[in-house]
Amino acid sequence: MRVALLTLIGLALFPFFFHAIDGYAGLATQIVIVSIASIGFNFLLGYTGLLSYGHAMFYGSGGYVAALMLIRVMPQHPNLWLAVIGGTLAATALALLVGALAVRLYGIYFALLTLAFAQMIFFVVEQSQDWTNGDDGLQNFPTALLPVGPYTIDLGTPLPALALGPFGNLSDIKLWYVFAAVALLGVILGMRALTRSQFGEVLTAIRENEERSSLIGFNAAAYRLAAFAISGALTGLSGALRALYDGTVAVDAVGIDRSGSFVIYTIVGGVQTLFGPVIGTGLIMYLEAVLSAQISYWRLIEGVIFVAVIIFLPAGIVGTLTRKAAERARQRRALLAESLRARTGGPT
Amino acid sequence: MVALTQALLNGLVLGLIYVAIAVGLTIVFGTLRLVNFAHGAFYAIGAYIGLVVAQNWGLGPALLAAPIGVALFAVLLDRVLLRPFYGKDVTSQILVTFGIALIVEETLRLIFGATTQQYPALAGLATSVSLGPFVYPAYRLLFAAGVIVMLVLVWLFMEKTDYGLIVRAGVRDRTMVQLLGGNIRQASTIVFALGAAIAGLVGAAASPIYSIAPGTGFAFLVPSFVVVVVGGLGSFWGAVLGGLLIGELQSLTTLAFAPAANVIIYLCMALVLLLRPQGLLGESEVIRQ
Amino acid sequence: MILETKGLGKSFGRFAANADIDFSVAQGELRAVIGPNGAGKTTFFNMLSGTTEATSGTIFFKGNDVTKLSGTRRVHIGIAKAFQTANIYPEQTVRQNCRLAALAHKQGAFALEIVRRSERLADVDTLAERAIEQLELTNVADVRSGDLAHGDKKRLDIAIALATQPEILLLDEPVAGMSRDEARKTEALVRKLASSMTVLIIEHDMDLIMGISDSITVLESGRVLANGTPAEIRANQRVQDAYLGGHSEAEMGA
Amino acid sequence: MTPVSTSSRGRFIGSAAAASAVAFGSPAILSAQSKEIVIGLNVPQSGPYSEQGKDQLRAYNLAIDEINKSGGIMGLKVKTSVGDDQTTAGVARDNAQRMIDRDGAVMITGGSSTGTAVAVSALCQQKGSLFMATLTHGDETTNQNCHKHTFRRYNDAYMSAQALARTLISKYGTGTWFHITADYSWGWSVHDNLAAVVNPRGAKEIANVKLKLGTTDFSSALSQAQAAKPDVLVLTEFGADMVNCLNQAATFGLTKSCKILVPLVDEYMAKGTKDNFTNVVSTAPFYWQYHQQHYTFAKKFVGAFYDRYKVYPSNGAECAYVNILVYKKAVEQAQSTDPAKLIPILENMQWNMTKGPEHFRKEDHQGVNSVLVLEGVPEADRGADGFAFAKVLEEHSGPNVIAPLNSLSCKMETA
Repeated sequence: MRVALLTLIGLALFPFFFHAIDGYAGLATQIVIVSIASIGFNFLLGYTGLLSYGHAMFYGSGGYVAALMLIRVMPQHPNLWLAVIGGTLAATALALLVGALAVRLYGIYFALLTLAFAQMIFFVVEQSQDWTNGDDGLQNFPTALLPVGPYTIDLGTPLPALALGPFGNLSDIKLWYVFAAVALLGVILGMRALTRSQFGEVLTAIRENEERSSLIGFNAAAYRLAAFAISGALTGLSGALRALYDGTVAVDAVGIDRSGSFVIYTIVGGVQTLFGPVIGTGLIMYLEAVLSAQISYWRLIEGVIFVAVIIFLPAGIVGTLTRKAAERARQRRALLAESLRARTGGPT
Repeated sequence: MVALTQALLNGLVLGLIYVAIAVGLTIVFGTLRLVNFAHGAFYAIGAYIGLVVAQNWGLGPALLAAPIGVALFAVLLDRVLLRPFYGKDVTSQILVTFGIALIVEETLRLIFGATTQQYPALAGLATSVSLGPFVYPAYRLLFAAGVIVMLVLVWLFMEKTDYGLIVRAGVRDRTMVQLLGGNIRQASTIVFALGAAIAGLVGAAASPIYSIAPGTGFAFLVPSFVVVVVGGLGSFWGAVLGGLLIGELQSLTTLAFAPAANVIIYLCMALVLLLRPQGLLGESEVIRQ
Repeated sequence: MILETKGLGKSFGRFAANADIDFSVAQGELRAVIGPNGAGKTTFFNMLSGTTEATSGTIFFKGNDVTKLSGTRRVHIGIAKAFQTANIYPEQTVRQNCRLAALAHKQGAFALEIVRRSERLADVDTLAERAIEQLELTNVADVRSGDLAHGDKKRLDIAIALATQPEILLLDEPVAGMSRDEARKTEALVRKLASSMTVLIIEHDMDLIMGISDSITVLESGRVLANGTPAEIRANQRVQDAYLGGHSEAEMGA
Repeated sequence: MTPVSTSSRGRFIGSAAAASAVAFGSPAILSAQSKEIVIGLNVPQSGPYSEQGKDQLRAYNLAIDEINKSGGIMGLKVKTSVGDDQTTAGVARDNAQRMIDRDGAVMITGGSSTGTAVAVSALCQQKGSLFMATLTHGDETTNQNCHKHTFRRYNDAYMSAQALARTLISKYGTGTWFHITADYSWGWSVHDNLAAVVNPRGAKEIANVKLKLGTTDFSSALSQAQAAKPDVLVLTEFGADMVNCLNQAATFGLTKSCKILVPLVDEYMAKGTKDNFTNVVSTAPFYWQYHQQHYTFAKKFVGAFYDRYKVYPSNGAECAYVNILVYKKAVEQAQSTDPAKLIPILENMQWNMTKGPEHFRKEDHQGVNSVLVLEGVPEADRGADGFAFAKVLEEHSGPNVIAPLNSLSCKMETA
C-alpha cells in the first residue's frame, strides 16, 4: 500500500518537477511509457540472470502490431484497448517462440541468440514494405480512442494548463500522461507482487542454484521461458503504448540501438530493484533529450555514466541507495537494541 | 561461371578479413574467459591511428604504429579497468566492455568528427590486377595474403611459446592455467594486448578498402562475434573456419538474393547456437559460461 | 523391488564408465554401493537420479521404465538425491532451503502462481519443519545456510532431498570430509531415515557401511563385482583383491 | 491540438479540458504573442549524413543572422532550437516534439533523409506546426506521405530520374544497365523512377542488386557488375555508403569500364570519392559554381557563405538558406506565424532567389524548380579546396521534370 501511494504521488508530481528542470510534458509521457519496457527487461535480467540483447524485437512488434490493427483491422472504430492488447499479445507470442529456443542457453550465447533473432525481425520489418512501409515506418494511423463505459476518451485531450509561478505554465500535458502513469503504476505494483509471489520465489531459487532446483523437482527451463514471456509482454506493452502515443512507429523501434538502450536504462537505474529501471530510463532519456540539444558529444557523457555506474555502483543508482538505507536502518536498530539493553541491564 | 568464381574469391577475401578480426576476440576469450565487446573499438582505434600516421608518413609506418598504439591502450585498459572483471559473470563483462566501446566510439567522434574518413590514395595499390577472365583489386589480394601470414604467425605463437601454451590450456581448463601459476597475470596481459594489436593492425590495413567512421568498430564487432560463435568461442581454428564460412555465405547470398546478405549471418549463428552451441570446433565445456 | 536396473551402462566415447549393471533394491532396504575410486559409483548414482543419461540398459522404478525420465520428473515420482559436496542455496536460511523442496513437491514442476505467495500452502512449512527435525537442524533453522558448518551443510543437503517426500533416497558419500563425531551423528540419522524409506548410499567410510547397511553392492571398473550382506562382502576374496592397494584390511573393517 | 474534432467522435469528457485547449491554443499562437520567433533546426550532427547536416546548420545560421541584423521577421527576433536527428526517424521525431512543446518552435526545418522527413512531417501535421523539409529526395515526402503542413523545396527522385534520363539518352543512348541500390525506400523509389523512364526507351536492365544501408563491403555486388559488363552502372547510394561504393568500384576497374551514374550527389560526397568521381554523371538541385554565374542572388549567397565559413555551400545548405528566406517572406505576407494563415500563402507564393522564379505546387507542396545534370571533372581541375567538382551538362526546368499531378497518390488533409 505504501509503495502504491508513494508511486502515485511520484507520478503525479513528476511532470511538475520535470518542467522545472527544463523537461517537457511530451518527454515525461514517453519516459513513463518506456519505463514499462525497462521494467520488463529488468525482470528477465534480474530474476533469471539472462541478458537479452534483442528486446527491441518485442518493443517493436508491440508497436507495429498495435499500429497495424488500427490501420488494417479497425480503421473505422480505432479502439485503444484492442490495439494495446493486440500489440502486447503479439509480443508475448513472439517471446514464447524465441524463448522456447533461447532459454536453453546462458550468458553470451543467450545474448547473441536474442540479438540474432532481433536482427532477423528487423530484416523482416524493413523488407515487408507493404505492411510496415519499410524504413519510413507507419505514420498517421487513426487516433485510437479509449471507450470507458459510456464515454469515448481521446487521450490526446490536453489537461488544463497550470501556472507554476517561477516555472511558467505547465501546458500541453495530455490525458495520455495520466493513462500512461496509471499503466506504469499497475505494472510496478504487479511486478512487486510477481517478485514476491510463489513464481518469483522459485525463479530466485533457480537463479541461485539451478542444479539443486531441478533436482528438487522444479522445471528450470519452463520457469525461464515463463519469465522471458512476461518480460517480452511488458516490453511489447510499452512498445504498443509508445507507438499509439507517438502516432508513429519506425524501424528504429526494432533496431539494435533500441535493444541496447534497455540495457543501459536498467543497469544505470539498478538491476533487481523495483524502481531502478524507471529512474534509469528517466535519467538517460532526459539527458539524451536535453543534452543532445546543447552538446554534440552527449553520447560520450552517456557512455561515461554507464561505465562509471558499472564500476562504482554495480547495484545501480537505486540499488546502491536502497542498500545504503538498509545499512543505516540496521545500524539504527542495533543502536536501539544496545541502548535498551543498557537501560534494562544497567544499575538502578 | 565467372560470376561464381568471383563470388567465391570475394567470399574468401571477406572471410579472411572476418577471420583477422575474430582471431583476437577468440584467443582473448579462450585465455581470459573475457567476452570483449570492446574488440571492435580496438579495430576503430587502429584504423584512426593508421589514418593519422598514413596521412603524414604513408601506409607502412601506419601498419606499424596502429598495432603498437592499440596494444598500449589495451594494456592500460587491462590494468586500470578490466582486471576485476576477468572470470566474473559474463553479463558484467559484456556490460563493462560494451560501455568502454561506447566511450571509445564517442571519443573518436569527438576527435575526428562523425564523418567518414578516406585513407590517402595509395600509389600503385589502388590499381587492379588481371586474373584471367576478370580483374581484381590488387590491394584486396595483398591484404588477404597479409592476413594469411599473420594467421601463421599467431598460430606459431600459440604452438611454440609458453604464452601460447597458456592460451591453449586456458581454452580447455581454467584451473590448469591457474596451476601454471605466477606468470599467468603477465601472460594474460600479453594475450589481451596481442588480441587488441591484431584488431588494431587489421583496422589500419583494412581501412584503405573500407573508409572509417567512429561507428565502424561496432559495425565489425557484430559479424566477428558471429564468426567466433559459429567457429567456437576460444578456438583458433574455429575462428578461421567460421570466418571463411561467413565470408563465403555472405558473398554467395549477395549473388543469389542480395537483400538477405546481411541477415543470413544471423540466421547462420542462430542455427549453430541451437544445434551446436559450443560452435563447430568449440569445446563443449565453455557453453555454460 | 522398488528400484531395478537391467544391463545399465554409460560410456563416454570409447570409455565405459558403467557397463551392463543388473541391480535391484527392495522396498525399505538400506543398500550401500562401494568400490575403489573410479569404479563408477557416482556415474551409476547420476543415472539413477537422472542427471546423467544412460547409454544402454533400462531403469525400473516400482516396475515402471523410468530410463528416459528427466531428473526433475524422477524427483516427483519419489527418487531424491543428496550430493557428495553439499548442494544447497547458500543465500537462503536452512528453513527456506527445505521450504523450496517441499514447495516443489506440493506444486509440481511448474506453476504459474504469479500473484499468490507460497506461504498460503500451510503444509509446505509442515513438510519443511519435519525434514529439519529429522536431520536435527532445528537450532540452526534460521541461519543463512552458507554460514553453516560443513557437517550441517551436508545434513541440510539430505534434509532438502527428504523434504521432497521421496520413497528412495540416494546419498552420495554423506559423511565425506566430516569429523569422527559428526560422521557418527550423521550415521545415526541415516539409520533412522532408513527405517522409514529405502536408502541407497555410496560411502568410503567402511565402518559406516559395514555398520548400517543391510546389503552391499561392490562395483569395480564400472561393473558389478559382488552383491551380498556385509559379512559376505567382507569375506569375498575378489572384493579384497579389488581393494588391495586401494584400501587396507583395516579399512575393510576386519 | 484537436479536442473539438474528438468531441464529435463520442461523448466528450472534461469540458474544462476543451476550454483550456482553446485558452492555451497551439504553441504557434503562443510564441506569436511573445517577442521572438523560434525555428527548430533538426539536422544530423552524427552518423553517415552528419557532414550534410553540419553544412545545413551553417546556412541556417547565416540566413538567421542576416535576418536578425536587418530587424528580424515582423520585428520579431528569430531564435533557433537545434537538435541532432542522428538520421533516425524516432530521434528526429522526438527532437521536433521537443522543439515544439518545450521551445515553442513555430516552424521545423532540416533533415538529410527521407525517413526522418516523413516522421517529422507526420508529427508536425499532428501538432499543427509548419515543416519545411530540406535534404529529402524520396518521392513519398510530397507524394504518398504528403501533409498539409509540410513543404519540400528540394527536388524528388522522380525529377532526378527524369532529368538524368533526358540528358543521358540524348548524350549516350541507352544500352545495358546494372543497378546497385540502397535497400530502403529512397533507393527503391530512385531505382523505380529511373527504370520507369529509361527501360521503355530501350535501356536493358541486367540486374538490380539491393544492399543494406550501411553496407561496408560492396565487392560481391561490384564483381557481379564487373562480370555483367554493363554500359551503365547506377550506384543509388547516398552519403558515406555512396563514397564507399564508388571508391570500391574504382578498385574493380569499373570507373573505366563503364559509364557510372549516381542519381544524387553533393559537394561532400564528391570530395570523398576524390578522382573516382571523374566523369560520373549525377544530378543536383543546386551547384554553387553554376548558379553564382547565372543568378546574382546566388552569387551574393555563395559569397556570404564562403566569406563566413571558407567553404562553398552544398546544395543542401542552399536549400536550407532559401527555406528560411521563403518562410520569412510568407510570414511577413501573412503578418502571422499561424500555419493556418501561412499555408495558403506558401501554396500560392512565387519567389525569385538563387534559382530564378520558383514556387511550391499547391496540390502536393513539392517545390517546382530546376534540376541540374552534372558530370564529375578530374580532381586536378576542382580547385584548391576541391569544391568545383563537376561541370553542368544540362539544366532541366522544374515544370519539365516534375511528376504529373495525375500520377500522384498524395491525399492532402483539409487542414
